[in-house]
Amino acid sequence: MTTAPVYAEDVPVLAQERIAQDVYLLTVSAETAGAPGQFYLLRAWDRDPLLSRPLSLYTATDTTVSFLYQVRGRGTALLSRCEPGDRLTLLGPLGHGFRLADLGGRVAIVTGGIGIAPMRALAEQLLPQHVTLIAGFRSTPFALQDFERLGVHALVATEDGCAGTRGLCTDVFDPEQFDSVATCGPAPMMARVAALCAAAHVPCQVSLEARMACGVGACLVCACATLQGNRRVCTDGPVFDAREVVWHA
Amino acid sequence: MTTAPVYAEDVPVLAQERIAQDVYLLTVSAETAGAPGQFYLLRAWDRDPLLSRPLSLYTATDTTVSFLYQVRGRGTALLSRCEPGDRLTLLGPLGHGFRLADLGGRVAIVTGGIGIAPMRALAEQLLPQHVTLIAGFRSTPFALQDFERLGVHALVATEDGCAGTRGLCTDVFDPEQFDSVATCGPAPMMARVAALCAAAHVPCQVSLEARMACGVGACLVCACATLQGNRRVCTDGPVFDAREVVWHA
Amino acid sequence: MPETILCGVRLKNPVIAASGTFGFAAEYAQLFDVGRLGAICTKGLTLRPRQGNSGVRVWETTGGILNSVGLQNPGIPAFLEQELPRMRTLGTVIIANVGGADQAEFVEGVRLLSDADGIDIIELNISCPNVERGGATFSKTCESARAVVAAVRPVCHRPLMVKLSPDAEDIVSVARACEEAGADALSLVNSFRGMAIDIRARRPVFDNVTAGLAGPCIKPIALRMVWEVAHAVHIPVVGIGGISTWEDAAEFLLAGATAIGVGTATLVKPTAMLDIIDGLERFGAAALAPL
Amino acid sequence: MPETILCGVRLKNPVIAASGTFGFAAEYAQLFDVGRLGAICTKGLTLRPRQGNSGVRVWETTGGILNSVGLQNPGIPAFLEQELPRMRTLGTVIIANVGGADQAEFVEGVRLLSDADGIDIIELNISCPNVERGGATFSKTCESARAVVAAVRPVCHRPLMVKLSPDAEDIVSVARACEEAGADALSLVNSFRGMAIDIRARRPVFDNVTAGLAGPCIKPIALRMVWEVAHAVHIPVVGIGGISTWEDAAEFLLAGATAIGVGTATLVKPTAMLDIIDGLERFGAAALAPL
Ligand SMILES: Cc1cc2nc3c(=O)[nH]c(=O)nc-3n(C[C@H](O)[C@H](O)[C@H](O)COP(=O)(O)OP(=O)(O)OC[C@H]3O[C@@H](n4cnc5c(N)ncnc54)[C@H](O)[C@@H]3O)c2cc1C
Ligand SMILES: Cc1cc2nc3c(=O)[nH]c(=O)nc-3n(C[C@H](O)[C@H](O)[C@H](O)COP(=O)(O)OP(=O)(O)OC[C@H]3O[C@@H](n4cnc5c(N)ncnc54)[C@H](O)[C@@H]3O)c2cc1C
Ligand SMILES: Cc1cc2nc3c(=O)[nH]c(=O)nc-3n(C[C@H](O)[C@H](O)[C@H](O)COP(=O)(O)O)c2cc1C
Ligand SMILES: Cc1cc2nc3c(=O)[nH]c(=O)nc-3n(C[C@H](O)[C@H](O)[C@H](O)COP(=O)(O)O)c2cc1C
Ligand code: FES
Ligand code: FES
Repeated sequence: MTTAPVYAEDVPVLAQERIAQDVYLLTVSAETAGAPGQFYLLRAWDRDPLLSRPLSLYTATDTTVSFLYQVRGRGTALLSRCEPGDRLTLLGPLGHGFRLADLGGRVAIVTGGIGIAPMRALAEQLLPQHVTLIAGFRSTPFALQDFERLGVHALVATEDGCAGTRGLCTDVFDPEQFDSVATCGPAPMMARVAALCAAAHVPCQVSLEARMACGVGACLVCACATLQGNRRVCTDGPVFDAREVVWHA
Repeated sequence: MTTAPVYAEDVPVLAQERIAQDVYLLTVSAETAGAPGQFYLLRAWDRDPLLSRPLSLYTATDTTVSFLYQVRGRGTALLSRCEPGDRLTLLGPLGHGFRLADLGGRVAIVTGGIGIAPMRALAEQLLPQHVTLIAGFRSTPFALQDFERLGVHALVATEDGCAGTRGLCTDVFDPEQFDSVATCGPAPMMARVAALCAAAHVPCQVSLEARMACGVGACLVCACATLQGNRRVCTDGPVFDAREVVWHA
Repeated sequence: MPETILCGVRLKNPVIAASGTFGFAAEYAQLFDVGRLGAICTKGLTLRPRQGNSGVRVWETTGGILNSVGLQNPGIPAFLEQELPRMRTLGTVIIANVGGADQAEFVEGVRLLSDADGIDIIELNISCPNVERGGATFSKTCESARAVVAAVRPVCHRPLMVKLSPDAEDIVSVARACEEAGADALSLVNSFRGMAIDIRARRPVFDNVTAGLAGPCIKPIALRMVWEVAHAVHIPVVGIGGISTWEDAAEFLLAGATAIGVGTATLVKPTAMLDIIDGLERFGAAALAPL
Repeated sequence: MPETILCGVRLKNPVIAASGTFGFAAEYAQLFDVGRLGAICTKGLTLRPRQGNSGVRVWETTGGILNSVGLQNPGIPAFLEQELPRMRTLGTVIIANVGGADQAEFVEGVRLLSDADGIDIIELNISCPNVERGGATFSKTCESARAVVAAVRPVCHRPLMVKLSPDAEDIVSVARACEEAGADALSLVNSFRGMAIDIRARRPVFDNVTAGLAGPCIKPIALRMVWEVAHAVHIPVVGIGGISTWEDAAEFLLAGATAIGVGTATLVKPTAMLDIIDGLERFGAAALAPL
């Protein structure tokens, strides 16, 4: 399911909450929502940096859209300074999200770090008792309550062992236990999840990242290599069938 | 008199007051002050626009410096959005201000529009009963009370006639009545004041404007033509003896 | 704003969506009425489909972006079949941008496009900085530019616009050479060859090492080149390079451009061209006359 | 950070104040300890004093500035008498930047500077975009660059660094020609010829029509040129163009520059070079080795 994108300036910020070290939950006033796995291009500045920044739909209501994001550089730092009443520019929802029809049976959602962001909206659309969130974090986990509130069971791995199992999410993920998988996180982690799923013959959907400019499929700067050649992460994805993706070393 | 300049980031804004349509009074926490006619380079933004903006010292206390400015473009618009608690970057005080020793007898301060900005600090250093402010405005005057409070007599001209005499400040300025003159305003107005003073053999100091980059005399982009060749507005000025300046048509 | 005539073709205004930043128009058609544009230029087309470059394809710089797309496109036959019919319905002028690895590919590509119905102008992209063979090397010297323009001219029955590289040895001479070889119009500039290095990974950001710089950062240089070329040739010039606002567009028109192209600004703000059209309209035709 | 050796001269670090943005150092000496810099390059000097250009001299662009100073300077004799003695006390390497309207003026200028005590390196500015005669025209072709470098070489008893224009027809060939003609080092880039138009006044902003573009906006192109030149010659290269942060500086060093020059960034932030020195120091010499 996809919704036609809208370009809107002056979108009011309703809330900005710091939910962990460098991780924020931003809520804006917008009725555009979108499907799980879709994303928006956001800008909270005038001319510098030049490009807007892609963030996945985290949750939405009829009148609001929320984003969960981590501060990584200038763009996300500027976003994190927005306060209620400030205005943002938004383009979205964009791209093709998760194919819900292919997420049947026992579903594993495997995430690394902020890769958890596109999964909240997805979990909401699935039967909670059939979903397991397998979430890896470098250190203190975040956003787990939002999943637990839905009734989703969560398995946690942390690199420093401060919560859950010490290690990576792929250490606690056993594809044999699931009928379908959705994953998002750092590229090497997704490649590993894809490989585990392929070996176990479990269908897997991956939400890829690429640097973007237009976000609508016009400029071709967000290519990812697939078995059908280079495809656009922004419009052919960001969610792809893991078997289609050509993973780089 | 000049004070050595200081470069300071994170200078706290103490107050920002809109005192007329597009005219603001900004007060920052700084102990650098300076002499009448000196100026600072200010920036309230990170990278864009690239250059800082020059503003004259309006008033100062031991711990504060105030600027009176008009919003003209992006830079001054960004400045005007600063609120108490925000931080600015300041370089100053810069340049050579008014030569007080040459402002004797009955002094006329002749200004056009925001050209009144460098004059408050000057008026303070002169004997109020000997000073006449002759201030022209396009429409509603501003900042006059700050001079009246000092006991300075003010003659006002407005182009739309909404206050004082209808016309230009040069229409109400009679150099014969004065022993020395200081002026600041749009270039054609200053040229006219300079010509009137020259004809009347009254010494006149002009505070010139030029687009600036470094503000300290290193880059030579702020040249003005003088009888001694091109000079730097930022360091040889901004205040010059009017007879030295080569006025352009 | 009066209509603009670009080598015999009427444009409803002088604002053109620049090649490579507007896909085949469908993408932006969902966001605004692209029929309001003066013209739309296709993504660079080559005879055979191209996958484009590997690795990072975009990198932000101060006031610009480096891109390394590398002429990814479905090939001219697929374009004619799958994209052109829909583009024809948009109600504006269509410019086909054509690239090639060598002269033969340029000639074959132009022949196919020229014979197709519904293409108004052919833009010969001899200035792509992101391909190993062909591309900007054709636009580097007068000799190579003259040769390729002369070669495609006989097979091109549409107005032929030649797109120049700012990395030419002497862009004014190259412009004159293209005019002499039969170009009906010139467009400039394509992106500048630039570079970025990932200092932590200790390697160039782009697999190709260099990439094309575009966006507001290049405007002052592009404007200077348009001014010089417009004063040196007798054919119309389309000014491109960093145009983001109507004031930018006005500068290029005053510099002597007949029309202007907008690339990166659309990526930053999808409706930037509509703002430019409205702004130029308000400023008025008389104020936009060349200096 | 280890010392940098630039054509035999020891620099305490690779950060050089670029010509024309640092006056004769006195201006900034009141703001920070300029002795911490690797070297200081003087404003462009000519044999005779020059008043520089009339009209507007600076114009802001996105990520950069256009300047049209036009080599305003007191002339070499006045420099030697009034500025050099004080510069010698700053405790860092002094580079004299010399311009000229013709070959004879270059030769005379270099002779005077070379004979003077206390100048460590002479930078031959054959790339100023803001003067009518001489200037960047010397740097445009191999022939003209070779001729002027060959002419000054015999009278120059100091290390001779030649500053190249990014507007050269082919900067790599010009670099090679300078090397062959006897240059000890190359510095690049000077500013790009750019332009701005005042659309309301309906005239070019600058009396000279064109002006020199510098600042962060030019960095990707300058870096590409430094990379290409550093790989093509055997003499050291000083990388200049838009360097504002230590990361920018690191990119140029990794691209093969022996040292780097900082111009516009100092105008934006007087202490930018100190931040760059500190950042490079932290990043470490090993990490700064050329790719
Ligand atoms: C479809 C999509 C959805 C995304 N959803 C989210 C989300 O919901 N929450 C979230 O926190 N982040 C999300 N991201 C990543 C987010 O867009 C980047 O973190 C952000 O653009 C970084 O911008 P910056 O200016 O802060 O950092 P920059 O200064 O631009 O870069 C900082 C770091 O981020 C990396 N980076 C920059 N741009 C991207 C990019 N487009 N993709 C991957 N890495 C990048 C750089 O390599 C660098 O290491 C998403 C990315 C995509 C493509
Ligand atoms: C020494 C000095 C002292 C000054 N003191 C004051 C002051 O106390 N209060 C005040 O309001 N203004 C003062 N100015 C003028 C002020 O610096 C400009 O209005 C400001 O830089 C405009 O910046 P902007 O980004 O808002 O406008 P821009 O977008 O840069 O330009 C808007 C308009 O301002 C003009 N302008 C831009 N820069 C300058 C400049 N440096 N000098 C003259 N005109 C310029 C442009 O031509 C344009 O018309 C002073 C200028 C100088 C040189
Ligand atoms: C992502 C991207 C892709 C481009 N692809 C092409 C292309 O295929 N053919 C072409 O002639 N120019 C191409 N260009 C160049 C633009 O058409 C334009 O000449 C250049 O970007 C300068 O304009 P701008 O500063 O407005 O972007 C491309 C530019 C960008 C940014
Ligand atoms: C205001 C100004 C004046 C300059 N004057 C000179 C000069 O006299 N001689 C010279 O070789 N380069 C001169 N330059 C060029 C700089 O030294 C430098 O090469 C150029 O600005 C690019 O570096 P940047 O982007 O760090 O500024 C000048 C640059 C500016 C901005
Ligand atoms: S970001 Fe432009 S095509 Fe994907
Ligand atoms: S602004 Fe640099 S010398 Fe005046």
